[in-house]
Amino acid sequence: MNNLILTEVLDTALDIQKAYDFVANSANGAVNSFVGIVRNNHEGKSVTGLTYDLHTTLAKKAFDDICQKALELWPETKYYVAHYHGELSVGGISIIIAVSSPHRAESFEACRYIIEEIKTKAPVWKQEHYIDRKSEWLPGHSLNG
Amino acid sequence: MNNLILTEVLDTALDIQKAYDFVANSANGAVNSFVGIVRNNHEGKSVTGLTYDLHTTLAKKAFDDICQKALELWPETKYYVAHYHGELSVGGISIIIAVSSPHRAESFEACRYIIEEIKTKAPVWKQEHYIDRKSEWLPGHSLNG
Amino acid sequence: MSELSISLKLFGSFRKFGQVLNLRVPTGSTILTVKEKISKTIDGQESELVFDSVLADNDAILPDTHILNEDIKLSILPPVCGG
Amino acid sequence: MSELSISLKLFGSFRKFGQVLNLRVPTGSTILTVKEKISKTIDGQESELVFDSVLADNDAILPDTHILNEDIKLSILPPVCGG
Repeated sequence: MNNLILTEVLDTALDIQKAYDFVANSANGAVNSFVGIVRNNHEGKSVTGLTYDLHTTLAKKAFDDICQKALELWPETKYYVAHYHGELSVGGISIIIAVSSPHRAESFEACRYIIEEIKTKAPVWKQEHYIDRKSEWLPGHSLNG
Repeated sequence: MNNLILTEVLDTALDIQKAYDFVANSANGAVNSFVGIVRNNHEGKSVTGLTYDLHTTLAKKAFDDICQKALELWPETKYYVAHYHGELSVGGISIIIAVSSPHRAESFEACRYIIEEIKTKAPVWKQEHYIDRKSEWLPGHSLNG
Repeated sequence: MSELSISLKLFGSFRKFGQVLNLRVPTGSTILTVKEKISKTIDGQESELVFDSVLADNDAILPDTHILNEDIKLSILPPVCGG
Repeated sequence: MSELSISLKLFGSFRKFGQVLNLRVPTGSTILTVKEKISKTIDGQESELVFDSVLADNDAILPDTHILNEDIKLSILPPVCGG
């Protein structure tokens, strides 16, 4: 959307170095990044993997809008967001967020803001697969209002 | 010091992927990382680079102690800290901190804790080099008491 | 009474009903009416989830009061849990 | 009065005085006395900085009240600014 924000929905492995390389900037002394990983357990159940379902167009639009809003809240920041689309085994990377800023405080604050906003506003759904071969779509936050 | 903490003082380029790979763990769903970069300006002056001076033994000991304390504050977390020793040009990476945790809140909190503690407690000094070829050691936090 | 066609793309836990649901509703129906129609079409299963979901075209979420006057492609977006 | 030797490694802004400073102080001197000796040795330059600094052996910071009874290698650690 501009050279301060890059968001992607990918069905190939997410790349931490790419995230860093996009946001790194000689005027910005700090990069904070968040990586989400498929855990081997959830609420006491043994998890073997997750399927990530996204409305690709609206999810990318949501990521862009969230980053744009963050850029207004924390000027001189730069953003990379990538979300995985498809199936992942335990240990797979579902999301990478990286934020650079002149000083460290904003990088932490803006990165936290992005993940919290994505969790409640982006059209993404998770189906958990369990060791007993059962699966379940996880409950979430309604986009109503 | 144990398999939950890896700290290093390096005079070779710091590696983000290495930081991630050390802390990634199938029980931990979140990794937060912080990267410090040499900025091209500081307090209105054009900066060309920085020299990082460390008391290698005591700095590594300080990093270990800080991570150990964080591990007590946020159980089930895992830590990587690398600090550069020597000269860096603008854009160079001076520090990488990565923290993994079961859930995202602790990863942000513990990573922020580590960088704040390092800034005030680890024997590390910075000499800034300016475009007019002058240099200056930056003021800091006394380790007194 | 004239009708319009809706091609409704399904996501998340609605995927158990297929990829797409084809519906017909009276011209001038609101999104809320479409949700009632969806609920009937899937036999009242997941009825609560239908009303906790939103409908969207490819640009934006459409409010429950939005009126439909022509054939349209929509998506039903259940409560989200990304990241 | 017997004396002991201190080999003092310099860091940060003390590096302008060299890598190491060799000092002699009376046996039984405290760290505070060593700081006074350092301050004199560098002609009162950076005197405030000397007292804002700490002295450490290779294991830990030594408090100002710590007493030295034998030759020792120390480091002077000025205020820090890592990261």
